[in-house]
Amino acid sequence: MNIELIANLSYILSAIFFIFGLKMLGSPATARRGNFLSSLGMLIAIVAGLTSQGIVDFKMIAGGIFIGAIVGSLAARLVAMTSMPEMVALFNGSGGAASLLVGWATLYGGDVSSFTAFTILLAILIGGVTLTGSLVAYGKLSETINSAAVVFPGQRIVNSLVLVGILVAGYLFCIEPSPNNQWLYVTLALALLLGIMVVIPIGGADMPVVISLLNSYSGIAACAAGFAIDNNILIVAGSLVGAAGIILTNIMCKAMNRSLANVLFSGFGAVKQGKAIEGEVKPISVEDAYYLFEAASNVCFVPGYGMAVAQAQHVVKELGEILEKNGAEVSFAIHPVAGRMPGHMNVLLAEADVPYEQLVEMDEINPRIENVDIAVVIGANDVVNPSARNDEDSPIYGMPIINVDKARTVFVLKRSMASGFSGVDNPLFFGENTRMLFGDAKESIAGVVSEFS
Amino acid sequence: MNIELIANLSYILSAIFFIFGLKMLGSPATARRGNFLSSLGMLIAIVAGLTSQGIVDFKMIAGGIFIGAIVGSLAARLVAMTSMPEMVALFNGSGGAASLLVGWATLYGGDVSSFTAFTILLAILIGGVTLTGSLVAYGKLSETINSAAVVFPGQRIVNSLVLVGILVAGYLFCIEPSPNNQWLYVTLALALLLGIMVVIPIGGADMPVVISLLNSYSGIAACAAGFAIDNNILIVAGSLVGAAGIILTNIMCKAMNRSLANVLFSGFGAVKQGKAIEGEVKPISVEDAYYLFEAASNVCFVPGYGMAVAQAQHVVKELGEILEKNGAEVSFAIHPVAGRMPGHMNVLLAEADVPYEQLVEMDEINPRIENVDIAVVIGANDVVNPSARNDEDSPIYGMPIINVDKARTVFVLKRSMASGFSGVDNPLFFGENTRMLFGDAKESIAGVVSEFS
Amino acid sequence: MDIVFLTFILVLSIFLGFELISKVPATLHTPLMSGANAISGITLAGAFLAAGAGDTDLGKWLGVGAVTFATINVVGGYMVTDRMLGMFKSKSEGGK
Amino acid sequence: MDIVFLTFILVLSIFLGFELISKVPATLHTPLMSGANAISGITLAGAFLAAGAGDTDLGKWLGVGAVTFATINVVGGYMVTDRMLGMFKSKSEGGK
Ligand SMILES: NC(=O)c1ccc[n+]([C@@H]2O[C@H](COP(=O)([O-])OP(=O)(O)OC[C@H]3O[C@@H](n4cnc5c(N)ncnc54)[C@H](OP(=O)(O)O)[C@@H]3O)[C@@H](O)[C@H]2O)c1
Ligand SMILES: NC(=O)c1ccc[n+]([C@@H]2O[C@H](COP(=O)([O-])OP(=O)(O)OC[C@H]3O[C@@H](n4cnc5c(N)ncnc54)[C@H](OP(=O)(O)O)[C@@H]3O)[C@@H](O)[C@H]2O)c1
Repeated sequence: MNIELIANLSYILSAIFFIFGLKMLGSPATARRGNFLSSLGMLIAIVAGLTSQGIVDFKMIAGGIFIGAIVGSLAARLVAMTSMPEMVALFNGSGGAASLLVGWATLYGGDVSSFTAFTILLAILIGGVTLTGSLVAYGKLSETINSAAVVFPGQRIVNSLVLVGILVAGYLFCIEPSPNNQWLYVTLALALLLGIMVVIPIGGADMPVVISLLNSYSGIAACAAGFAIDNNILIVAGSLVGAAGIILTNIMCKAMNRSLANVLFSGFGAVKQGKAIEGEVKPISVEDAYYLFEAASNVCFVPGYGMAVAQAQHVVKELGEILEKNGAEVSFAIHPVAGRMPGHMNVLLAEADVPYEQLVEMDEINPRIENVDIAVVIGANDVVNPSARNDEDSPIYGMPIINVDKARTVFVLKRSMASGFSGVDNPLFFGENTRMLFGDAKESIAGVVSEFS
Repeated sequence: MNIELIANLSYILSAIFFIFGLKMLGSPATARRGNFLSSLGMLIAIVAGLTSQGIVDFKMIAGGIFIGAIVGSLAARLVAMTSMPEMVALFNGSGGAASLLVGWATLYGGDVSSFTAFTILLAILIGGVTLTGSLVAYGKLSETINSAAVVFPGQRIVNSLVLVGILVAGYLFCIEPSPNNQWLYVTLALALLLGIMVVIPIGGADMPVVISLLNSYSGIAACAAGFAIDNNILIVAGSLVGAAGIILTNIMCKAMNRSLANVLFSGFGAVKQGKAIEGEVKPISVEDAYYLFEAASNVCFVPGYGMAVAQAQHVVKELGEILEKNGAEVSFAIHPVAGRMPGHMNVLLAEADVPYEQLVEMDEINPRIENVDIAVVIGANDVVNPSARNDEDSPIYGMPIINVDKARTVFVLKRSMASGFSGVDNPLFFGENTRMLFGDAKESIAGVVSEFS
Repeated sequence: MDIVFLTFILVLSIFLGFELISKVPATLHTPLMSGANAISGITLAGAFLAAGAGDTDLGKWLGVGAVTFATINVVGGYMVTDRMLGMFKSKSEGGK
Repeated sequence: MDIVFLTFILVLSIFLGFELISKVPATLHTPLMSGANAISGITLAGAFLAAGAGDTDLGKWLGVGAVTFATINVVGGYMVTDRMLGMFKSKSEGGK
């Protein structure tokens, strides 16, 4: 009992650490220490958890931790910054697997009340959906499976059937909860299936929404578990995670001016043809681009998913420095949903050592975009698509964008005339003041850089 | 037990209401509803409290509530906005009295563990100090007693003796807690004494610091009580109050660039003579003032405690409107510690229907003070005293001020050359571009207004 | 165990308090002060127990006294805060 | 009673969570995402009970599986977050 008390007090400590950790995430200067604090909090909680009574054999646990630590750290080390979204998806998935297994295993911890059974069920359900959902998300982000939205007739019906099935099976399980109750396995299987079914109809670029949503669910699952084994820290940590997930989801939806429902159910990005726009495309050679850069006194880079694909962040940074030496004012305008993750571009540019003072947000740059001599659009497309502003019946109408088309000159670096994630054609490419610099972003920029030297 | 559960759940509800209430205090637009919500929360908590088991006779309680409600509402109705600080002091005092009595009475609720005894003691101590302390504060603010800091030789020693006495008596009480233990009364008496002793050496204008400090203490006392009778809502509400008090105290100290210790122990404002400054004083007549106002295109009012004394807020508003009609840009610059309470001036101007968009804070106005044609200092003194900026060895050196002396012209409205609360002479009055408009602020302004019509 | 829960609640609400209060603008500091002061009247909830449970007469009377003072603090505090906040008007409503 | 306390804690930490997270700037949203994700690995604390208390072998193995996956989530999540945050440099440090 006394050790029990100590464990609980250390839970309080770890809660404090989590809170401070999140607080310090409020500024890039303190964020890293914040993350460290929060990991300390986790450590404390884990140790406290280990001391909790009734643990018979530590060997196996140690084994589990060992393997997990190895795998986790290797993954974290080796992943390329550009494929961060996939990585997060995978981690999220393993989190789901964990909560599923915890729920399941708890059943073997002796017989359970039906409230506990319910929370267990919740853990299993959310866990299962998170697991398969995250895996599909991973597949789409890493493009190992078709990243387009997969929609087929009667999808709704199938999903509803699965849902009903889960409810029924879940109920039948709750009334007599035991590991031998066959309905448990039905529920489990259906949960896994549901995870797949709900994510495949969602387009690749919307995966971040899915992930953070699933993440907030796993937070909720943790809370549920906390109630089941009445454990404070699970509740606190769980609700912190839940809040984070929900807020991020909202931010993304707002930034795309789409409702969560639209993101989840509309099969957005499935139809890949938008209506064609007349007007002529003006390509530009690297050399001509160089001359214009030479003359420019105010350059603004607008990175997008393409920069991640091309891994162009380093050369971009290099070009930025050259231009600054050349007396130009250089800034990087970041759209909230540029790339495949909120803040994706910030991370990439940070990797390339771009000081975060140079990064400006959409609302900052738009008012003074007229003073920009050259807006360099690096593999961004939807987030700079003027039809979101002008064209009432464009699917992305109303999505706030960076108004590069209002800059004096616009360079668009991309490999083709292909449309972006949303599949909507982009009038920007046909604009008066637009020059298309075709080719892989990295090579194009590198070309300009070499011109300078 | 079941009713117990309901009570507890409604405590949760009331906690939510308190939280939302404070959240909505974040903007003037929602603040009023916020306050209403928080009062609802209080109502819920009270009702829930009434249902708690073991209450034998409701008649007396009803009586108490009735009387309290009458007194409270009358006081709240009748008080003049200008004497708000005194009012808050009184309410704070009665809060202290309440927690003192609660602690005391709890002793009669059957025998108590010594942890409980400790929390009881805490409640009694903090309650007692708050009670007498607030009364003294009231006296000083309403100037029914000498508002100057009262310092006498050996003060420190006396106070320390009292403190030691409290510790000893308190200990002797805790070891055998019972209403018949005489040490209780010793502790009580000493607590009341301490309240007086710690506040008299503090100058009248520093009372807000004292009040909000005492207030945060009463919050802490509530927490203690919460632990004693393990009651959640006491803890939640208590810590919210505690936080509020501490934050406000900090803000005030920062705004005066003085440490809390300095405020509490230095007897600041006791020595009322500052070193004289040479230079000539240029008085100005109401009529001449009028001509200058007539011509001014950018006027900034800087109110201070004097405006409260003169109750000049309404005429000031009137003048402001006239000037606006006259085509001048009018703003009101509010120093964080102008007056006798944080936000004191805001309340007064709000009473006079000045829209809060017109109020600017110190940091906003200072950068553009050079463009102000006339800075009208209405009964402010310390908060516009340039020696806080220039004169290293002035007692208020380092206190951020509103740099009216940098405005094109400064009108200072006051009745004499007397110094402000801090007792420091004010070089502003001798400034090149300063004109002294002597007399009661209200009359002076009224004079100017009548000139206009 | 209770003590653990209570401490947990204490810690959480302290953090929450700081987050919330630090967002209140200077304009509203006087109302904040009186509002917080009113909340501190929550001791009322405790006072009842005292007033009701008191076995001896003195205990009762002390309790009643507590109730009275606490009520003054609560009612007065909230009403005065409401009065102050009622006066804050934005330009739009300023007219009336 | 426990349920009451737990609910209280839940409510408070939900509010706290929203206050804290809504202060995180857009720049840090990816780290926030992975960081929060790592925190959700707290289920680990629960997993132990499962892994340890399991009477049957299957129960044990499930528990161990849970521990393993949770650890991946925690360790991986924190490390990757740290790696990302390590790259955020202000102008001053920018040079190195
Ligand atoms: N960030 C988030 O959190 C988030 C969340 C949900 C949804 N989304 C969605 O994701 C999209 C993000 O927009 P975005 O403008 O950043 O990206 P985008 O609209 O997907 O467009 C990316 C562009 O980069 C180009 N590209 C690809 N590889 C390239 C390379 N190697 N070199 C040069 N260009 C390359 C592609 O054109 P080519 O193929 O012709 O080269 C493509 O047009 C938005 O639709 C947004 O709604 C983002
Ligand atoms: N607000 C807070 O929360 C707070 C907290 C702690 C300390 N304080 C202290 O309080 C002081 C506030 O500074 P302050 O500049 O607002 O006030 P002040 O420095 O106290 O000066 C008030 C001035 O108003 C004049 N006055 C008084 N009655 C008047 C009337 N009827 N008509 C015209 N003028 C009149 C007085 O001069 P005459 O007598 O010549 O008329 C006096 O010089 C500061 O020292 C500050 O540190 C404030």
